[in-house]
Amino acid sequence: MNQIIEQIFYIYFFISLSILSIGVIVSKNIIHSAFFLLIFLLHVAAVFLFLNAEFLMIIQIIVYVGGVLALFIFAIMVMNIKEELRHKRFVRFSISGLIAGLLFLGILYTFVKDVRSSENVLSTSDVTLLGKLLYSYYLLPFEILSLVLLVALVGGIIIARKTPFDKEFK
Amino acid sequence: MSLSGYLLLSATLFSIGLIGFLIRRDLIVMLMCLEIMFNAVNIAFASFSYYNANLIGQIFVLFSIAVAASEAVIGLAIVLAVVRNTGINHSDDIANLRG
Amino acid sequence: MNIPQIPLQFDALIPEIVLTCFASAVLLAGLLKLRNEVLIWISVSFLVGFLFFLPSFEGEAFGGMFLNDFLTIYLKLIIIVGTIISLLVLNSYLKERLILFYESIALILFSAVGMMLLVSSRELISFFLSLELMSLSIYVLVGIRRYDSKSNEAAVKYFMLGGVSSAVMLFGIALIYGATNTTDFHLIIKSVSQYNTLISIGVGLFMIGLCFKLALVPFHMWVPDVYEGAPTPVTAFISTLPKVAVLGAFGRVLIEVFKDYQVEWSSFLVVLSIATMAIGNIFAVLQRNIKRMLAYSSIAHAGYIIIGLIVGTQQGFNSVVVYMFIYTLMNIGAFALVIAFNEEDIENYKGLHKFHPAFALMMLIFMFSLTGVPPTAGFIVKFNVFLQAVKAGFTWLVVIAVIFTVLSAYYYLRIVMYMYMKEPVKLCKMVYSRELTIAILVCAIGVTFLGIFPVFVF
Amino acid sequence: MEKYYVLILLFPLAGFLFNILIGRFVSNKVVSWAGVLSIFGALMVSLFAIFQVLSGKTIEYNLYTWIISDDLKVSFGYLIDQLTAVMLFVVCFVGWLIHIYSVGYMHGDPGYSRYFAYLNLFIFSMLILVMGNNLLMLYFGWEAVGLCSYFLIGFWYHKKTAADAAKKAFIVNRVGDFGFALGIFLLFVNVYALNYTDIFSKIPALKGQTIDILGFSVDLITLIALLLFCGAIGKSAQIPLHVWLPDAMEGPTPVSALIHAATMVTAGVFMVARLNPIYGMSEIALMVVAIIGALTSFFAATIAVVQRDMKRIIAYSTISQIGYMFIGCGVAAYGAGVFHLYTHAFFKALLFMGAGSVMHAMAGQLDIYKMGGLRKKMPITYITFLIACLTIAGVPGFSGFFSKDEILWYAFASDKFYGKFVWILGTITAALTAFYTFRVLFVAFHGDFRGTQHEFNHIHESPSIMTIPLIVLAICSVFVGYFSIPHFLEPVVGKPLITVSHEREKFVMIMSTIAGLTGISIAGYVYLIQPAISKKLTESLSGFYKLLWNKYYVDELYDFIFVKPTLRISEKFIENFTDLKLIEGIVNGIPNLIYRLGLLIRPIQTGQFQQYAIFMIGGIIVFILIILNI
Amino acid sequence: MNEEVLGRNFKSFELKKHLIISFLIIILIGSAILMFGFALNQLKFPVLSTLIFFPVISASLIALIPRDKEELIKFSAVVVSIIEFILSIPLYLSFNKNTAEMQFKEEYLWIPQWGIKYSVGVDGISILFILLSSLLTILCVTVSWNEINKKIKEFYVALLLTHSAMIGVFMSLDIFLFYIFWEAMLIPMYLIIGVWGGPKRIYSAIKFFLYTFIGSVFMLVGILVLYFHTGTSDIIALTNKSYPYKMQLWLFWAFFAAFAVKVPMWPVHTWLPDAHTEAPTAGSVILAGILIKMGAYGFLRFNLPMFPEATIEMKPFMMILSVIAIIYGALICLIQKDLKRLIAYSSVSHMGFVTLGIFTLNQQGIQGGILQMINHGVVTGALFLCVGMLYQRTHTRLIAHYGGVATVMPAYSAFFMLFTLASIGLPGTNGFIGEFLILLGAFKAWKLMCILAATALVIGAAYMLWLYQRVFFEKINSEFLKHIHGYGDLNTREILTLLPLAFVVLWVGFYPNALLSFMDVSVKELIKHMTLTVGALK
Repeated sequence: MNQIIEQIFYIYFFISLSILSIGVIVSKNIIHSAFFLLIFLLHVAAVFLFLNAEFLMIIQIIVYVGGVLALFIFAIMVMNIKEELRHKRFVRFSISGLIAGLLFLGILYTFVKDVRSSENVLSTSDVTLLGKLLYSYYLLPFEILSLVLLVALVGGIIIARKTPFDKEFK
Repeated sequence: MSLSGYLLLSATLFSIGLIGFLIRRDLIVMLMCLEIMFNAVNIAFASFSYYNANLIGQIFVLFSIAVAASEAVIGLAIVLAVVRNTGINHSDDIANLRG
Repeated sequence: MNIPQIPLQFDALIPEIVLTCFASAVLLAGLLKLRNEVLIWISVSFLVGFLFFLPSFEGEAFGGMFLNDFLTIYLKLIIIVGTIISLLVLNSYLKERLILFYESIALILFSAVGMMLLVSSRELISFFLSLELMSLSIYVLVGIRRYDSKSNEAAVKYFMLGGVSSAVMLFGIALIYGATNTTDFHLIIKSVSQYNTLISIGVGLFMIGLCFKLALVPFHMWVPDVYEGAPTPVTAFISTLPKVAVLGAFGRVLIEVFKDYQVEWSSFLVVLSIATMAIGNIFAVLQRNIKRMLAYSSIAHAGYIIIGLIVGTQQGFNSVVVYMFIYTLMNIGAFALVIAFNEEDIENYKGLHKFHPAFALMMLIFMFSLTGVPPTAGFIVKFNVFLQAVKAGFTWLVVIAVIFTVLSAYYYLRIVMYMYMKEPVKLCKMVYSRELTIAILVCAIGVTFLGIFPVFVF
Repeated sequence: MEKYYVLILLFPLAGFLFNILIGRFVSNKVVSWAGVLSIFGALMVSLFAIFQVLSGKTIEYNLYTWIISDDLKVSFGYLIDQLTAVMLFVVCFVGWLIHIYSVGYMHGDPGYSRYFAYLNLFIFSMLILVMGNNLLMLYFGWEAVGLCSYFLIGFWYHKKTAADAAKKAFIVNRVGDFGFALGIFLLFVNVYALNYTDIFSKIPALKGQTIDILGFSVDLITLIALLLFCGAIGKSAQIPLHVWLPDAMEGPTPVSALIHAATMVTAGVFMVARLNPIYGMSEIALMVVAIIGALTSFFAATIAVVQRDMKRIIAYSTISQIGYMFIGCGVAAYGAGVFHLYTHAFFKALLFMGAGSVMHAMAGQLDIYKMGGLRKKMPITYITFLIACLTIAGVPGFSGFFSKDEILWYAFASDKFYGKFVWILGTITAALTAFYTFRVLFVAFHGDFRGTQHEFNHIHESPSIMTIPLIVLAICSVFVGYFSIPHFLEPVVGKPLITVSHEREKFVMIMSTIAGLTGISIAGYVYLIQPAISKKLTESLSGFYKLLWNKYYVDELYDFIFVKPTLRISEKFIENFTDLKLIEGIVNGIPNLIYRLGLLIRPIQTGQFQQYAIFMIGGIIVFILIILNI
Repeated sequence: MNEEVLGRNFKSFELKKHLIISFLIIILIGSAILMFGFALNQLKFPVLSTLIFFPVISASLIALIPRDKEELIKFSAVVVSIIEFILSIPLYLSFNKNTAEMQFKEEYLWIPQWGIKYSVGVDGISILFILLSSLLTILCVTVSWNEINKKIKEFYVALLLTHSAMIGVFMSLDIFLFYIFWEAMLIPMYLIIGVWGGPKRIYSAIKFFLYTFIGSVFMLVGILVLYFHTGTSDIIALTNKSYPYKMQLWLFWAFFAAFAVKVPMWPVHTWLPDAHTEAPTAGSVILAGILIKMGAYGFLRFNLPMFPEATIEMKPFMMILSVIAIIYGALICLIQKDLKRLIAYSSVSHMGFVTLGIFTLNQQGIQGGILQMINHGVVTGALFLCVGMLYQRTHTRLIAHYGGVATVMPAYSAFFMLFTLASIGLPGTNGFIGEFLILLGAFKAWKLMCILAATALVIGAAYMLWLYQRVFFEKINSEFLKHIHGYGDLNTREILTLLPLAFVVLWVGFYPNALLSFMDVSVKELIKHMTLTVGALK
């Protein structure tokens, strides 16, 4: 019974995620693709839920939807890109790109399809364990991550900010 | 539902993101495709951690989310600079350096 | 699932910590308006001091998640030396085109931190993160002249392709993790002993990061564009140190962790190395812009270097590391001279010897060293790598390599020929500066001295 | 005592060094004294040596070891025996006279000191040639005299003809020496010695050995002998390498007298005589020597009959006379050959110097048909010239008669099957010789002058410094014949064996005398009594005449066979095709190819980074395919 | 006109005082140093290292002289080179001819990680080249006196560095060191050709560099294999080891690639005419005198002793190549229109003789080969010097522009004649001894090859004498007279430059044992070693 529901949901997610991601790619208007992305991210969060990773779901929603996506939309607004009518969405050589991607998929498929796993699946996850692990064993990566974020911050500011003497270099 | 199913899902999404990255002209959409790819990888991590009963995967997902976010920041900043500077926001218009 | 209790000893990590603090301090130093030279000299002198107390921190940290042994220390020394020279190179350039100098210094330092962490991290997560730390700061550095369309273009290209490569690499890591259930190399070593397709594919995708950063064909195509577009000191920086770090880290992982899969990756790398030598050299012959030329030459050098990795032995890896050291000196020196001459078009190098004999001589030294002609150090390290290859029975590969070396001689000599044998077309206005001169001298003297007394390289 | 004979070499060498180094800065008088005295010194010392030899002992002395390498050990030493003694006398004495003569002849020439330097150097090298005690020294002298003749033929180098002649002489000689050197090698690798005495002691062991060349097995000694004889052919201007000698007349006349008549050109004969133990052991070699000698003497004589240039006529007669000497050697009568060499040295030098004095008088005019009636103007020259003609014509009583008769007799009497044949040819040649020499005499000295009056007034007798040597030589050429060289040489060259009884010698003598006298009388009839006949003859036999006049077209033939093709091949095939097109094409083609290739694949580097990404993905796919080894 | 020509000659003979004085001073210093050198030689003083590094150091000192003090630079270069030569004389005098051992050996550990030593030494085969090199360097310096008039300082520095590298090649007893010197020599030579050369200098320089470089990288691979296989890089040790036959073949070809290009042997000779023609006089002299000897020397030092079987296997092939080179070079000389080019091709032919001699593998052949190397170095070097002096006066190299030079410059033409004769191997000159020995050895080894090679005696005479006739004889070419105007015959400096070589030509011609005795034992040892090794392998 449980199996069947899982099956159904799995199929749903598969189809919907694919459609959504494709929507991100094909939609004419950038805002539209941003919204497709939003829904896509939410679905991914839901998939996490199915994989007994509630914490990840939360993070996914907070960071991506709350952070990244907002960033995207801001960026789009800042650039206020005027969408001329019937502008080309794809590059000239899109066919070759498509083929390359499909080949890649095919390759992945060839070995992904028969991956076996051990029987004992992850029981309900507890966040405290995650936290403990994060702050004891994975302390070093955590610190490095802080540096990564710092660099991202600084870099983002450096490159994106408008300085008074930008003009004279134009 | 089996591990291979979820891996298949992630592979599919990854490839779709890749295709999008390869064929779409708008820089911002390309960044979005990058995000899609990262998410695909996250799904793979999560599914591994689920089916192998091992939390490290989830931790990795945390980190990769953060990295993806910071990548997005830098990427957007660069794209912003480009658009500010040259008014170009299409990938195939950026081809002055070649040969 | 229980958590392994690990002692939180991190004294092996102190150098990184110190450097991080210093980088942040530099970032803050932007508030008090120091002159570039002051800042540069402060950081340089700090780093020089740093050089001396770095070697004393051998050992492990975080239960072997972070390892600091002789090899990593050697790599870190290379990185620090490179950083010092690139900082010296940076200065004059900053003076020239008023860009935000303290951020760039800070970013260079941050990426140096990333490299140091990268070479000594023994665990996939920190590995990935430090790689990202390095790359992100370099993306920013490349695009730092944001009012310059070339710089923008370079940044976009580098960032986008880098993003794809890191995504792919992350996928590979995921596969490895999935197959081994751990991210700790020590545990991975235990569990990779029996063959597993997942792991081999994982290793493959994981190596893409290496191939991309090292610019092996066909992952090389961003290199000429980015090197040309980026500010020249940054080019000098990114053409050398990231390669050092990446090679150090990945090479070690491949040789120590995935040694059971050597058949796969080395056979792949053989193909790549031949393709790289071919493409790099052939394209370099065609270039008119010296930065592009050097870019292709660095691609070709990656081809030679990889041979040492293909061998798959410890000595092979050591020879690679040594090669990287000399390569760093040569390349930074060459780019520094490009800054000094303030010229990118090779045509304008004609007759430079007339006006700047000393600099021309330096250029000559670097060019012959890049070609690998004795008595320069470029020859010694090439000899070393080839020797390892011959030992492992890759003589045919060495033969191919030396043939391409001859081809490379053609375009390196062209520069010498222009400088010494042609009549000048235009008098290029030099960018003189104390720091720049010092940097060039250090590189030149290093290259020649180590060529004559190779003892000190090993 | 023996070591002092090195002075024979040192005197001329000193003279050479003095004249070449300092000669330019001192007056001509000093130069000529240095030149003449040095030769005189050599002559004196060599007379001592000759007396030693006459007392029956041979002198051999090694100065120092020249080359040592493994089994090759050559020493720089000299050997003076009867043969050498004869040559010494000829070289030094005639050389000395010619030096004296030159003082007058070359008077006022800008290259005066250079001339004497070369002349001394020549004497030096000629002495090395004759005195050396091993083959390598012989070769040394051999090449050195060739060099000197090169210098002296090209003495007036600003004349293209002279320069050409000099070059031609040297190169043709080199062709001969090519064979000579190979002969030396072949000899050495079989006997492992180059010293005469060792060679002669080891030679008999080689008898009957054969060597295999391209499948044919050839008798070893014959091959050695023939290869060595190649050198003789070149040096002594025998067919087919005789072409250089006539041109060599471009040089000053005393040079022609000394080098191209008396000494150098006869070196071949000397060599054959010196190596007689080798030749003596190979019938075929001897036959070749004799036949070549006979043919040369005959054809050269025929050519000489029609030439108009005085010196050329004498040159051809030289060739033909040397042919005689080779006939002598060819029938194993080396003594006779050397005897003729000896006499020939005197009368031929005399002829040349007479011609020289005529030139001196007529401002370099050489065409005999532009002369005539000179005997009134220059009596001494005329007398001496006449004596020389009589001698060469073999008129009994003169030295030429003895030597020529000796050769013809041994040819006639030898056991060789070709003996008779060469005897017939020789006798005919004797007639021809008499004819053309007296043709010269009659045309040039009798009759009346054919040139302008002004020229005629200009004619005068040469100064005494030139005439005295003429007289001396004339006297010599009459009397030297009475000293029997063959008998003197017997210890060295042995005694030729005779199959016919001595009574027949009279017959041979008479035949040759008749031949000579007929020649003279025909010449007299044609050129004195009825000069018109010669015209008629030339018209009636114009074809034959042309053939002779053009020396059987040998020069043209060589030019056509050897010179032109070589040049064409080197230019068309070797340089333009092989060097420039083929090799250079490959050398420059490879970089070119690489460059083209680069240009071809360059377009993949379009600036569009999505394509770069596509390539990356392609790389990944390939890699995974490699791993999954699909 | 002869009178005034003579008069001009007298003028040209008036001696330059300061030149003579400085020369005398140098001689004095030299003799002092000579004594000193003897003393040191007794005290086991590192002569060879001094010989190598003295020019390097002094070159770096010269580099410090300010650019405008040209006379000073030139004089110091002369002094340095002469002192170098004098330093090399004790080598010659206190060399022990009775042993094939390496003498004056020095050995220091250089790269301990690889067990590579800095070890130098000379034996009978190599010592002569060192002397020759230091002699020719002096002449190169003096002949460049007026010829080089731009970047003077760099020129002399490059010249001295080339000299050091070259003698280093001949001295080094460590294969790695050998390669270092071998390649290091390319850099200054490349500059000498490319910077101070003639009109086509750049093409020639690059061609020279790449040609030789591609040869030597194959040798590098060979060295790597050798080193890996034996674990040592000491040449003596390598010589005493024996290698499997197949490996011998491969290594033979690897080394052949480098040496054949340097020599140059037939199909890979085309760099030589260009390089020789375009290089400045000093460059041509160095090239012809020493540089191309390095190839033949390499054959003697590596291919013969180390790969005897392969060598014996390849002997016929090598002899055929050599003979092709001999005849090919000679024939192509017949139709050259450019003086220097002709001499360059003639050295292809002469080096053909050298390789022929070496690969006869018998005493006479090899000794002749070595001697012929020296001779060719002296003679062709001298010829290039002569051509350089002429070119300096007329600035044309085309034979057609000359004629009647002998009338105008008698002393010059006398020298030229002497060297011409030496180059066509006339007895009494050194050329004869070398060619005679080589041909004798070849005759022992393979008669046909000897016969073919001997034809070059004729062709050689033909082209050299024809050249001489066209340049020196016949009418004075108006073209030439126009150029020559103002210059006379050789001046004292030039005569002093040519005199030593002329002396060597005659000295060796009349007393070759002076040199033959040096190599005698070593060559015997070499042949014995080869036969023994082959026997052992059989």
